[in-house]
Amino acid sequence: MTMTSKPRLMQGNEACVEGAIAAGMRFYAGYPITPSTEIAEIAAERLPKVGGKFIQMEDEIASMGAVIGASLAGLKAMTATSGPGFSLKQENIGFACLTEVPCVVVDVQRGGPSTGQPTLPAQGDVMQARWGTHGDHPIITLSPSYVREVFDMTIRAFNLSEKYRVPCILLMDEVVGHLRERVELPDPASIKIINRKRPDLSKIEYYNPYQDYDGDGIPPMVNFGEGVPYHVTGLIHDITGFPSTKPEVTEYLISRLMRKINDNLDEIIDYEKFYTEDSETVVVSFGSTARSVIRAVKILRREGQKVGMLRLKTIWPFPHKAIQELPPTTKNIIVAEMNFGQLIEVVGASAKGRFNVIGLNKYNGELISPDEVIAKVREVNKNA
Amino acid sequence: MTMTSKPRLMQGNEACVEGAIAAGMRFYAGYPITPSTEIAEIAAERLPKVGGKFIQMEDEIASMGAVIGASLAGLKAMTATSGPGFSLKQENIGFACLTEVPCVVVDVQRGGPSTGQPTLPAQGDVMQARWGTHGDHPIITLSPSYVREVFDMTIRAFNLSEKYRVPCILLMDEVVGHLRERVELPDPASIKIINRKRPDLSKIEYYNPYQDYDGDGIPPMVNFGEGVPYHVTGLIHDITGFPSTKPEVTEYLISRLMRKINDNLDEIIDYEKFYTEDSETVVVSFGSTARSVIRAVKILRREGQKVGMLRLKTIWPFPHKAIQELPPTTKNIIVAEMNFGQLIEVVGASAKGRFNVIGLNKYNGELISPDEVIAKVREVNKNA
Amino acid sequence: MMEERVEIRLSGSGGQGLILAGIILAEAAILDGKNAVQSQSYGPEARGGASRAEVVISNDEIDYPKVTKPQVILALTNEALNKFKDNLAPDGIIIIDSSVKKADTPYKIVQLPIIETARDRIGRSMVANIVAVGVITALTKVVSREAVERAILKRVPKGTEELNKKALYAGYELVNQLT
Amino acid sequence: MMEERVEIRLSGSGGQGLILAGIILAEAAILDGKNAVQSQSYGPEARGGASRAEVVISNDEIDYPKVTKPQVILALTNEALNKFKDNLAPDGIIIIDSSVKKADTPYKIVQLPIIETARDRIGRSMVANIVAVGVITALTKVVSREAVERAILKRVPKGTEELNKKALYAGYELVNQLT
Amino acid sequence: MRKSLEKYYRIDKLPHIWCPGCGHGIITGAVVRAIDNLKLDKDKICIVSGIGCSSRAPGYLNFNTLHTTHGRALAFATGIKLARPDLKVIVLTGDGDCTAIGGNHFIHACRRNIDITTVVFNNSIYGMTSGQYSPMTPLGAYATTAPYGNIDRNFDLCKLAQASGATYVARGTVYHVPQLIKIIEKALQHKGFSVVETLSICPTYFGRKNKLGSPVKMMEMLRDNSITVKAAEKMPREEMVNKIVIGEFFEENAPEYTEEYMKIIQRAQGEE
Amino acid sequence: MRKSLEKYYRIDKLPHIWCPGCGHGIITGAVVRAIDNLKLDKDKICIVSGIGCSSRAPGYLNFNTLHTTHGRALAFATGIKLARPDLKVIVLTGDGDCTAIGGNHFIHACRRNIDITTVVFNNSIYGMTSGQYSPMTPLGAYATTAPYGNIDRNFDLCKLAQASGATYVARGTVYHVPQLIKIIEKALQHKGFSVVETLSICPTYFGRKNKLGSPVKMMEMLRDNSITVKAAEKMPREEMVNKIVIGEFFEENAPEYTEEYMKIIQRAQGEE
Amino acid sequence: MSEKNFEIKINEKACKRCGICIAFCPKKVFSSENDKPVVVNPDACTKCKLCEIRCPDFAIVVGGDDDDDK
Amino acid sequence: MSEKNFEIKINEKACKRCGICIAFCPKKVFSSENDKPVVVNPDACTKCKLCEIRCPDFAIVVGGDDDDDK
Ligand SMILES: Cc1ncc(C[n+]2csc(CCOP(=O)(O)OP(=O)(O)O)c2C)c(N)n1
Ligand SMILES: Cc1ncc(C[n+]2csc(CCOP(=O)(O)OP(=O)(O)O)c2C)c(N)n1
Ligand code: SF4
Ligand code: SF4
Ligand code: SF4
Ligand code: SF4
Ligand code: SF4
Ligand code: SF4
Ligand SMILES: [Mg+2]
Ligand SMILES: [Mg+2]
Repeated sequence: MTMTSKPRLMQGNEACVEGAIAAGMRFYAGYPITPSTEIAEIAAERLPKVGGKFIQMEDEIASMGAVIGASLAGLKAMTATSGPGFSLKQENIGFACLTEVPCVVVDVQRGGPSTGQPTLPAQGDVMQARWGTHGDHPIITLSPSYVREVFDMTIRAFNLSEKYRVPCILLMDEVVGHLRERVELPDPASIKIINRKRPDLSKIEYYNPYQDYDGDGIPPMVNFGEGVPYHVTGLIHDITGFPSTKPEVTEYLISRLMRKINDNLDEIIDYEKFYTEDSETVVVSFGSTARSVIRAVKILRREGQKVGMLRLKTIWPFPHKAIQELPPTTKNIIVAEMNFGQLIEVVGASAKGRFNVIGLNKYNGELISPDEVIAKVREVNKNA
Repeated sequence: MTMTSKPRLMQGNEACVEGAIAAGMRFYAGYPITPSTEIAEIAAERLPKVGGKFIQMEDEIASMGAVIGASLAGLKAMTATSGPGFSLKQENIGFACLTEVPCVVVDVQRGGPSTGQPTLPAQGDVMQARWGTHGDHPIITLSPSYVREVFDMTIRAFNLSEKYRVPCILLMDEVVGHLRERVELPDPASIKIINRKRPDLSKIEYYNPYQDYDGDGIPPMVNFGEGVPYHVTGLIHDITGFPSTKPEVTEYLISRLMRKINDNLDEIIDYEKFYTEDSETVVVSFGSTARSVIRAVKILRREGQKVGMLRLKTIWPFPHKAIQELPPTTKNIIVAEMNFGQLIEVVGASAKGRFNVIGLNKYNGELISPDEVIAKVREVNKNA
Repeated sequence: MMEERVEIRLSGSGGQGLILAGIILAEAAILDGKNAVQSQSYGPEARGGASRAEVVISNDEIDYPKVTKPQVILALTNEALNKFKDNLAPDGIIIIDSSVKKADTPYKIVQLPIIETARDRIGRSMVANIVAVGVITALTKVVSREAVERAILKRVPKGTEELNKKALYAGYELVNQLT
Repeated sequence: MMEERVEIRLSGSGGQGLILAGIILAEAAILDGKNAVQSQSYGPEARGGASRAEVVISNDEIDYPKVTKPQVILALTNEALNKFKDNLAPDGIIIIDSSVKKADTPYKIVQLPIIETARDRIGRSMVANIVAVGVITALTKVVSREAVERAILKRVPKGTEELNKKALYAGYELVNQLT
Repeated sequence: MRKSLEKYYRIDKLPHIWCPGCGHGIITGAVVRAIDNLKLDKDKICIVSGIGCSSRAPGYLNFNTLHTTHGRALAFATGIKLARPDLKVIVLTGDGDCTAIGGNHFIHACRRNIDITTVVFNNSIYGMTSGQYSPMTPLGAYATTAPYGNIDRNFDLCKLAQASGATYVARGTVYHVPQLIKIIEKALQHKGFSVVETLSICPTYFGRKNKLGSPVKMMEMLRDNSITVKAAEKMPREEMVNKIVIGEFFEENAPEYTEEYMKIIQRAQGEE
Repeated sequence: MRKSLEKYYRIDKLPHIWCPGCGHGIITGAVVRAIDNLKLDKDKICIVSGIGCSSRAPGYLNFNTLHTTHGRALAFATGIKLARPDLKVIVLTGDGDCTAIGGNHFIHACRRNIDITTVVFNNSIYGMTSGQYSPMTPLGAYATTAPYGNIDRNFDLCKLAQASGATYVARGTVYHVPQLIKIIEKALQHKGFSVVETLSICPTYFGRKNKLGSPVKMMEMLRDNSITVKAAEKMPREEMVNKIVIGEFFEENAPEYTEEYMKIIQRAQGEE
Repeated sequence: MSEKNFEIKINEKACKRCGICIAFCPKKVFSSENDKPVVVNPDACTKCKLCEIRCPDFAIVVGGDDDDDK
Repeated sequence: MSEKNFEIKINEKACKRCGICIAFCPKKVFSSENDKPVVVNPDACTKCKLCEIRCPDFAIVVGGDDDDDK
């Protein structure tokens, strides 16, 4: 993307709304909750200016429902929340997964569990983003580290959601959400926008809303009110959209939902490697924590320590390959997260015993500092 | 436990209520949902007979809230639900985790995601049981395979919940919940009941509801209405029960919550090994699926195949040690689950590359059959 | 024909009381000192269409609780017969109601007027399930006669004990008339 | 005193407009062509007690966005001074309001009547934050005078531009009088 | 099925799943006839439901249909309507779906006066899950979770709707179908949030548990216990016990939500 | 603080977190005085709240206090009350907590007529999250999420409570404190579900966003716009616009939930 | 509408034998045969169509398929 | 109650200077000093205690600590 806007100071939550509008969001339903509230407030002000709709619903469950309804009716739709609200949205997120309704759900993480620490940062919802709703389901989760990245990633969240017809979670944290940072926004014309795939109705005799016409696992989508009546249900359904309890229908549907994601890992997964070519120790991180890691790695490299960083931009589907493709020099992986140890289990499964996997965890309401990363790396390298 | 009752035919859901009442449950709040509904129906009939209370709330969120309220007021309390309702309960489950209010939550799993397959079995909520609510939190999850085990495990769920002041999830599946099976119930006098630890108020000058008086991480509990006023909040709190944003308070609280579980793995974790002494392949399983595995192992052993089974009765905290302590003969682990592959990731993390971890997954609404287990074991052994 | 493990599938449509029949057979087996499990399959949510109850009886532990190759199938509707007729244990038998159209199957079929007997002889079509229990018991001896009688008395609504006993006997008689 | 990375902490109590002051400093730095981030800390939910804004300015990428060893601290309350006085960069300075009681610290303290100036000279205690911005800018030159003026005009409510400009200048003057 | 109505149904999905004598089919038929009578544009109709026997209705109807999660139909419907105000949005829901788990969405949709027509299939029970009491089950009635008789008082749904802000509120029954069709027509024509509570019958669970007899018996009860709003006004309180008051309760012209939102858009765009 | 009242407070937690002039402190004080006037057994009182500025009140009060999740106070309270009917259960909640996310629990608690007293701190805004509109925000008012003026109509909470089944319903304000204390006393003495809506003031958000001036100005508005139920009855409709009707709206004797449940227990045990 | 066009059609496959049409036809046009409704008295029919709109299974059409239903 | 026992106490630490007591005392007993309420006219006080019950910060006690509040 080419930079054209003047540099300006922008808050992470604001960048999220701007990115969403740039991506084509024209519907927002939400319920305020710290530290995501600014997203609702800015959406309320900005959306009607571009002809879009904002509604504050009675709770998070309703917000998620309204977002799905609006998306089915043809508008790109988003909601934003934080931990307690994210828990409440889970049932309807599962509905969107199964019915393949594109939508973006922002979770600006705060300290948990329960009401927890509303104004303090944490990264404690990272496993919930994957497993929060019941049953097997596909999901995409992205996690930005910079305000500018919030803008870009919100667009990407919409693009992936529209393309794969799957809810996309933008997993921010309080630090990134509330941070104001210098950003230069790209020329709107340069932004790549993906819209949901539409069927060529002239070529289709009868539109089956869940038929994999193109063999890519993604059924083309007609919006409600476009003259093609069809049925959408949260029950397991066949290609016609109607419920079925046949084992083969269930198996096919669940497999297809998973395949949409699993067949496209290369496109969906994004990460940043930093000094990993020859690193003995690699720090895996995401969100605001990654910024501390970068600083620490810069400092340690100046000291000559062989340390690198793997910053996960896509968290789910998990970038197993990125872990497995770390160079043979790498012996240790430190997983730095603002939680009691969540992603570390998944990294552990990836590592398959090849790496020594160590956690750097902080769960006291404060961002992990570069010093803490440095200390941990030194400790690990000493022990090695 | 000594057997004394005459053998009788009992449904899994019924055994759950009977176990709960034997454990001392005197409060049930719920909202009906297939395939857990019988638990509510039987509780409605049984509880008033023993002087207990049943209430059908307006939804699952309210049910979970009422259960926590009743437990704080001194009654052992339970709720039961299935996938969609389990998703809705998550926010308040997190509240119970943080405020350390004992309670039992039954999830009789059905096909998911979303409304899914209401009448068909699945084991798709196993990761949700661990990660369904936001933020770091402790949780115990048990999973029964037999109707008699439902009875015993419900008692154990209450005992563990009361002892550790943590919500305990009884993760059933439709097969076990709806199965009627021959059971002989133990003499009530022989059943070991654990009640929440109480402070010796005569020895305490001022009761701090969250003070670790005994150094075991478990604060003794006074019930509401016993003349000792105190405060309970879902915010991070210090030992007095009042909110605090101090980093050291947050860190201490979260660590203590986790320590309650992590320091007592040996007591909490329960599993059954079957023919694992010399097994080359071990099938890891739980719930109704384990019954197919047992049958398959019996048949395969007759053929001389070196196969064993590890049946997880405690799912969370995960029995890593049980995996790691499999004998040196073991090369392959097959994780058999009625889902797209959930626990397999956790087994993978345990295995650390030592074992070849293979999934046997079925997600079509049918129980995995012994034949399928047999075929998988043969395939794995052939490849090995 | 009692083997280590006997599998029975009772199939028909909702409202025919097949689940109760399954429960009675399982309970009778327990009264006989055996092991037994009973399961069922439901339509979408809790209603409609086909209904099915399954019973496994054994002297041993019952691991896998579902029926795969039943020794006995009861089919009270055409749909049920056609769905299940091709999947029995080698020596399995299929019991069908007279209202059901016989179909091709490698297994032995026994056809008896179960529903008619209930409706016309006992006067309540509702007790066809108990007539069927009588038929199955008489034909297969999977459970003892006293056990099944006790199981019925335990499970049927108060006031209908005599009616149900009559239905059970009627089932026995149907089989006796066969031989 | 401009280094590669300058960290500024503005501390006091809620309602003193410190967050706006932080935003203005950060925005001014951007207008100067530098990189800047601004963050803040909140009380429980969104209200009450102590308030704190932090700004990091750099010519480089800003990785870690939080302030650890600030070069500049503004403390408008005793509480704020005591909390933060012992943790600065080696050459750091602490700016305190005249209403604040000086405290022991190894760092240089500059005391100025910021709140009083706003209240008595400008006539609106509300603009003490802008007076403070003037003081910081004059004292440390972290941002240019024009940039900070433009940043103020962009961020303050319409109709209050002149008032705020006056406040800014008053801040400069306070520093000028020092030397 | 009458030929002229076939286009409104998904004929291939019939016969429906409902039990013999279930009132839900009657209400579904009445909705279709009301739509037909008004000659509404079929393609612009969107029918939304939650979960329940009643909520199965949209599956049989040949429109844009959405079978959501239990209790949430109105939340989804609100999203659809606000996104596409030109669509006619109809919510078909059960007493459990609408007033138990969905109660909050119901009162808030009433409050906003968003242009949605809600038809509540009230059979006084959770039919789909086999007969638990609902917030509309009468005091003293039996249900699987009320084995000793129900002590939960029931809502007066029409009162609740009106107090929450609905601007058209009426009640019908599956016995009084001609009136029901007229009421639904009026609701569909009303600008704003309209509620039609319809007393349905569930012979399978509510009927059996309460020994009410056949569907015919249950229909007779509806016939014999119903009185019109006008008659009710004159009736002494004591006699009102167990009476079902049917007819129109409330009608008001008030600003409609999506129209008000269009004004917001104009204001926002004008301000720039 | 008056010595005789100190025992009701957690003195060490004061001064409270609320902003200068926030009405929530006035309501909290009124609740304490009502309790004191009635000489209720302190140890048998349990105070439950959700999340919000208002919901912080229990933290300052020296009883069994429970600060639950947002909107769920009444669900938890129902569990406590049914488990221990001898406890006096009081719910302190905000307009957002009670009528937005908590709306369903509110109408169902009303419907069950469970013996809980609910005091709603209605400041017409979400205070804690810094000023978004609530279901009680008047039409046209400004809020951070209503930058162009609010188009959501507000509930009449007292009407809603009554229509849902509450058996004592009254409204007070933080200006009319002597009356408020009396109303709360009556609510506490009432057997069944009682609701006291109290108009509070949020100078920080609602006041600022709507340019209402100082806390004193906002109190004056409450004073000048309030009329009694009796006066309202006689007033022509046009004049009622923007008026706050205060006083008792409804009082009824009806079977209370936990008492009815005790009868269930008797019945169940008798049947054995 | 001409007389000869007129008929009362019951779709046997759709009918679930609930008995509602039989019980509530004001003119007793139907009678019950094993719970199945049978038109026994077509001449009495006033074409009020109550049976049609009350049939839960859309199984009755009164007055011919193409008859205007209004 | 004897005269000498009587006082109007304002807890300065608790007071957040909202001005409510000053504005609404029916007898204008308080005046404002930098927004701080000061008792300037104690003799006019009728002990109606409106100031006490309206103070959002529990900062006022009228009539002496041990005075019966009823
Ligand atoms: C979250 C959730 N909770 C519970 C259920 C189970 N459930 C399905 S339908 C239903 C009640 C339906 O009652 P009602 O709306 O009155 O419809 P009816 O079947 O009586 O027509 C319930 C409790 C569910 N599907 N989802
Ligand atoms: C599930 C959930 N959603 C949202 C929030 C954020 N939140 C906290 S308080 C509140 C509103 C409080 O408003 P009200 O009840 O009126 O209380 P007030 O602060 O105005 O006294 C909100 C939206 C939350 N804590 N939890
Ligand atoms: S269970 Fe009741 S509501 Fe459901 S289809 Fe049958 S009769 Fe109708
Ligand atoms: S924000 Fe409003 S409601 Fe909250 S404490 Fe301040 S004045 Fe009170
Ligand atoms: S009303 Fe309909 S379903 Fe019922 S008996 Fe008559 S035709 Fe059959
Ligand atoms: S149209 Fe009227 S009169 Fe004719 S059969 Fe039907 S109900 Fe009877
Ligand atoms: S009312 Fe209370 S807080 Fe307000 S000024 Fe008076 S004493 Fe101070
Ligand atoms: S008691 Fe009454 S008269 Fe006396 S100071 Fe207070 S408000 Fe004024
Ligand atoms: Mg119903
Ligand atoms: Mg409020």
